[in-house]
Amino acid sequence: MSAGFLDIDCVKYACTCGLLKTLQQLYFCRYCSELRCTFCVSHEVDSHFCGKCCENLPSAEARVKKNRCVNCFICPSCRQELSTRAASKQPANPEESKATKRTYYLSCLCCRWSSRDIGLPDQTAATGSWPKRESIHSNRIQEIVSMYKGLQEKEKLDKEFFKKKQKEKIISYTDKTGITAAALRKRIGLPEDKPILKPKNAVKIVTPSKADENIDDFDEEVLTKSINLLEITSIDQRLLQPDVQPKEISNIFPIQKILSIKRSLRCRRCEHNVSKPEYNPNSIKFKIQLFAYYHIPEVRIVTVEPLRAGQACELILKFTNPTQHQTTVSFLPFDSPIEVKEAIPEEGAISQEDSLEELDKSSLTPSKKKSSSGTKLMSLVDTHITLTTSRSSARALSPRSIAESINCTVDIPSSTFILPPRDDAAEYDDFNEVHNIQDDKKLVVWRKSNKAYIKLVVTPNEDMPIDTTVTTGFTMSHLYTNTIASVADNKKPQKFNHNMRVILKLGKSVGLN
Amino acid sequence: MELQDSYYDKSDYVETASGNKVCRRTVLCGSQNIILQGKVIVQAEAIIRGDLANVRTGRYCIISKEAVIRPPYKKFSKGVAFFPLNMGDHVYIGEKSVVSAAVIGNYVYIGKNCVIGRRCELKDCCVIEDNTILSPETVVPPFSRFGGSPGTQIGTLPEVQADIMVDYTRSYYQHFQPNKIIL
Amino acid sequence: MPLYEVEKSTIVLDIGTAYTKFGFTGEPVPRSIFRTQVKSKGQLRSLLDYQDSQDLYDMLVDFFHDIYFKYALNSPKDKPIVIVESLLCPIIFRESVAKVLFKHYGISSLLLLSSHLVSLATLAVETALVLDVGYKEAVCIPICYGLPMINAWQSLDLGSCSIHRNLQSLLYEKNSGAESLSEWILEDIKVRCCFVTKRSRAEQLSLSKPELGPCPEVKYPVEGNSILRVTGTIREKAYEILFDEDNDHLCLPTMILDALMKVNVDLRNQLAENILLIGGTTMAMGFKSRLKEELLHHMKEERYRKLNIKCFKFHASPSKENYTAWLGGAIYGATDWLNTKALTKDEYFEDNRLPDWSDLKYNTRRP
Amino acid sequence: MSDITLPRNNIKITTGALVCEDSKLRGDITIGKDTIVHPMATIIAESAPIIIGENCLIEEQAKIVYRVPFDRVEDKDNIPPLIIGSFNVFEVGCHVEAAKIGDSNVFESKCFVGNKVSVSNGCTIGAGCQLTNEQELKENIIVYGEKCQMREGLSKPLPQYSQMETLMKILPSYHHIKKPTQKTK
Repeated sequence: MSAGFLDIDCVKYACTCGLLKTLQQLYFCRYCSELRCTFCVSHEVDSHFCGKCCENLPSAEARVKKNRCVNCFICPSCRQELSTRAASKQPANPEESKATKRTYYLSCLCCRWSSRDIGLPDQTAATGSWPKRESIHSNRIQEIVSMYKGLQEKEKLDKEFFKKKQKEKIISYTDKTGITAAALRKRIGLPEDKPILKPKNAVKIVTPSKADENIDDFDEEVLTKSINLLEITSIDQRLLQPDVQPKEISNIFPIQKILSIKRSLRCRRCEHNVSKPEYNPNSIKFKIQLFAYYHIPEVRIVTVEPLRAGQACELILKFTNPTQHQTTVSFLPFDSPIEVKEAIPEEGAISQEDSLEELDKSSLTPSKKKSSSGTKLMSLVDTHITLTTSRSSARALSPRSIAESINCTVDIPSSTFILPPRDDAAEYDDFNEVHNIQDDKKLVVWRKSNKAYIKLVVTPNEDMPIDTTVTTGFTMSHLYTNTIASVADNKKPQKFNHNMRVILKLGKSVGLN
Repeated sequence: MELQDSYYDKSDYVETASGNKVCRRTVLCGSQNIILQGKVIVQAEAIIRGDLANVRTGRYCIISKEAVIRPPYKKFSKGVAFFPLNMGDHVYIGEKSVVSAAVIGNYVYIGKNCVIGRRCELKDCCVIEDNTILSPETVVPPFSRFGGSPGTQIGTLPEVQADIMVDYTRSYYQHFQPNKIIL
Repeated sequence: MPLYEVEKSTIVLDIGTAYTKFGFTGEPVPRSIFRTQVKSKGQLRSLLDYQDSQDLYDMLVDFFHDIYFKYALNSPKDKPIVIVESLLCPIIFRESVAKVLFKHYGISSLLLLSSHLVSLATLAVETALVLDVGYKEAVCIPICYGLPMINAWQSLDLGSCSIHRNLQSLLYEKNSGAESLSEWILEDIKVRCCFVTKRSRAEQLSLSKPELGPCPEVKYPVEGNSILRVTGTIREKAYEILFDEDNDHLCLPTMILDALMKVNVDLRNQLAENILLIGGTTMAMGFKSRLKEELLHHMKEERYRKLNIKCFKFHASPSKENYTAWLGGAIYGATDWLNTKALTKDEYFEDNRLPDWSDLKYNTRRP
Repeated sequence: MSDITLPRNNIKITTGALVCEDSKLRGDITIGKDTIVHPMATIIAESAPIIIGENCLIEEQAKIVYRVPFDRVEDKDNIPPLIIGSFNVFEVGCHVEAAKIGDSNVFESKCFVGNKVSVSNGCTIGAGCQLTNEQELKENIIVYGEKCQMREGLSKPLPQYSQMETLMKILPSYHHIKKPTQKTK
């Protein structure tokens, strides 16, 4: 379906990184004045919560709990969440207690598996008391880990000592191959080298594993006994418990639910957040919400005449201004250059007036150049922020070309139109308000509050076969009012034109009449 | 794509003062227990089981054809009780879906042909894709998209999902117009 | 585990062709084992099914996104990661992994470990012959005193994939419509019904008129609308593809023997008595005993006469075979290697590529 | 719809059963004691009578259809009645055409059970599961999920006594109820 209820997939915007996204999926970094998408921002874990009980866990606690919820379990049979069910048990001796004792068991409401299926006794508390299983090998592995740790420490000490003794370079295999020096000596038949530096605490060497000649992993019974598929686990059920990987359904065990996260998104260039959610798992509000949907005019296809190869047809688009500021929209050809604002613009290069002037290209210096020193000055459009780290240059992703071919041309109108600011009250106003906007009647068909219906003429390519998806596009330029600087420095809000490519999928082409 | 107008037969629908549009061919059991907050559309052959317990919708809810809204029951040691079913604002329920949830938040989209099991909790801003079967008592966290049988999380939603749903349900309501053809 | 150690634990990944093993350093068991696939372009795709490097890059971005935000629940930035890889990992794959991790996710360092080598850590031994039977291929490498004997390595396209193909054609003989079975169902039939039979039975079954009765048949229901007959013969023969010699007279057991032929005479017996089997396919019932049977059988052949090995011994690692390599990575990753041997971000960005063991540039000491 | 003309309606409702007037019953149907039929439920006895046992719960939009069994196409006249046992639950929107239905089965929402399936006792057919091929469900089988995975349950699903008790109280105050036609045997 993929949000098919709105069919918003037919209008896509090209993100600064070159990927095509719907407006709803895009972010708008107000500091860089650029579109961003989930691909080209960096994601960070904001908070941990359990998707079932919707409780928050502090990150440190989540880590200790191995990212699993203490109270919620999933079904080892079908992975659905298990419900805790209460059972009342009559006390064996009625005099012991008056009230019936409540016990709890886990039950799956999808496949009807329950903790009683594997003979797990009911618990007296509703949560938190289910037994945990430890890997049977954990002690042995812990020993091995500490042995290797110790050996490496010792080796390090030895090496340091060696370095002091020998000034000349010797080729050491140990660096490249990872074998210990001791092993190498043994391999080439040298006597064990005596440690020159007495290690302070001797490493406890674990007994190496012994290989066995007798193996018995074949069960004769399988040749004669017919198997019941319902008693054998599937591979998915086995892998849910990597330590045991039970073969029989009677050995599966409830599994603690993995936590979910809320994440915040950060612009890679200026390191400002573009999205930061509220802490409460149930909240749908955001502390920071620089979503393109709130900043960039939305384009929607209203109607399109039947598309025939080589014939001009009429396309009606609806433009909506989501901001509190009036904007002017104009059209440019699809492949007109778009400033990738990774350059150092000169003061005043950004037009303060409502003009369509583009940035003086000569003032742009490509910054993608990699300096040999590894450190590079990065200047942003918003010249208040400058970063002098090699890291951010490394983290900035190089944009790719747009992976969509255009097979339909748009007659780019020369006139522009105005979109008034959004007015929430207008939603409840049923009257057609009077507006005194002078419109190019050829361009603007109809308008209401912050919306305008625009008529464009498109021509699918001559040689297009019938039933081809017709794709067209243009560059939309709109006047953007940035209020960020004004808040910080009490300046007037910055106004400049922001350009972006919009790609429209108009539908399938049809035959001649 | 901008929504196109969809037309209904004027004689077939009842429009209330608060803007609810309810088809005459729906089955509203125990209608005194059903509260539609306003601008709600209930389409043909939908069943709302107000007889079992109260059903309350928010504003701008759309209940499509043949959908069943059925308050869930819960077992207690002393019998069974049916629980009220509350639905938030801007909720869409697709055709032929059976909804027996305990809570449906705001801005929830339920596709066609879904089964929302007993006492599921659909939090604000979630999408249940077409043909999803949610097992009873499933919790659907905000901004998650569920699908499959049994339903599991298959994706996340954009942060502006609330606005998308507001826009969708509003324009659905605005485009849901009586038939203009006069015989 | 003390809190400060939990704090420091690092992600360990073993990206297999079929399954990815994910967990943290110093832990005895992977946290999760899941299919190596991502949702890309509207469908679930195996990570190894990439079209070109751009496609692979995009899939890897999604794949690691899941790893970090669905399983590890950790921000990747400025953190190290340990990846266990096969020596035969395609260069495009490892380069793309490094590019995604360093460029897209901004990790601080990457420790790449060879799966065969690190598996030995789980045993605390330094010499063993490691046979990895995974999904696509089987790779056998002898390791002596911690050094992989690269010159002796053997590899064949034998693994789950070939078993599935074999099973499919066997099923097709008995059931119409079996050619459209999904990989998932084939795997499920293999896991739940099939086993590695004994050598004597296998010989009988391959005759036109076997003298022994097959094991009981299983009726396998497929998605509620049809039922597959998995006959006893199919159950026993599915795995035979691993032990049948191909046109070059090669099969799983001969790989081990050929590898032994290529190592120093003094080491042969020691290696034969230290065999470690890793990879999910080796977990099949009867696999190990059959392999031993086959090894002894092939020893009688003329070509292996000079090996002069009397017995083969097998190790049991403190793990399940399908995550032994991962466990080795988790052990190594818990040590100081993570700081000393890992490739750091700065080193990576120096020339934007990974050091490769086969590249001379990285095998000579820099002045 | 098939070309077979439906037999005349002959609905027998045993005392104690609760059948809402809004339900759609066609053909020769006997409804046992304490069985509840919700409004908008559909039961069609197309080829032969349907006899529903005691304490069954048939919810709205549930559809029970008895067509000519697939192995009986030639012999149309001597088709045995479909006997549905007791304590069966037919949830909202299920579609059951099974040839045999025992006791204590649960047909969950929107499941489909074809006419080649025979259901024994204590089975649960999960929501949305489509069972079409010829098979016999053994006792206490649970079918669930997209791929119709099967499991063997520990015990039969519990009878819904308490829910039915509540429904017996609620439903008559909101719906017209069909009058019983038969006394309890």
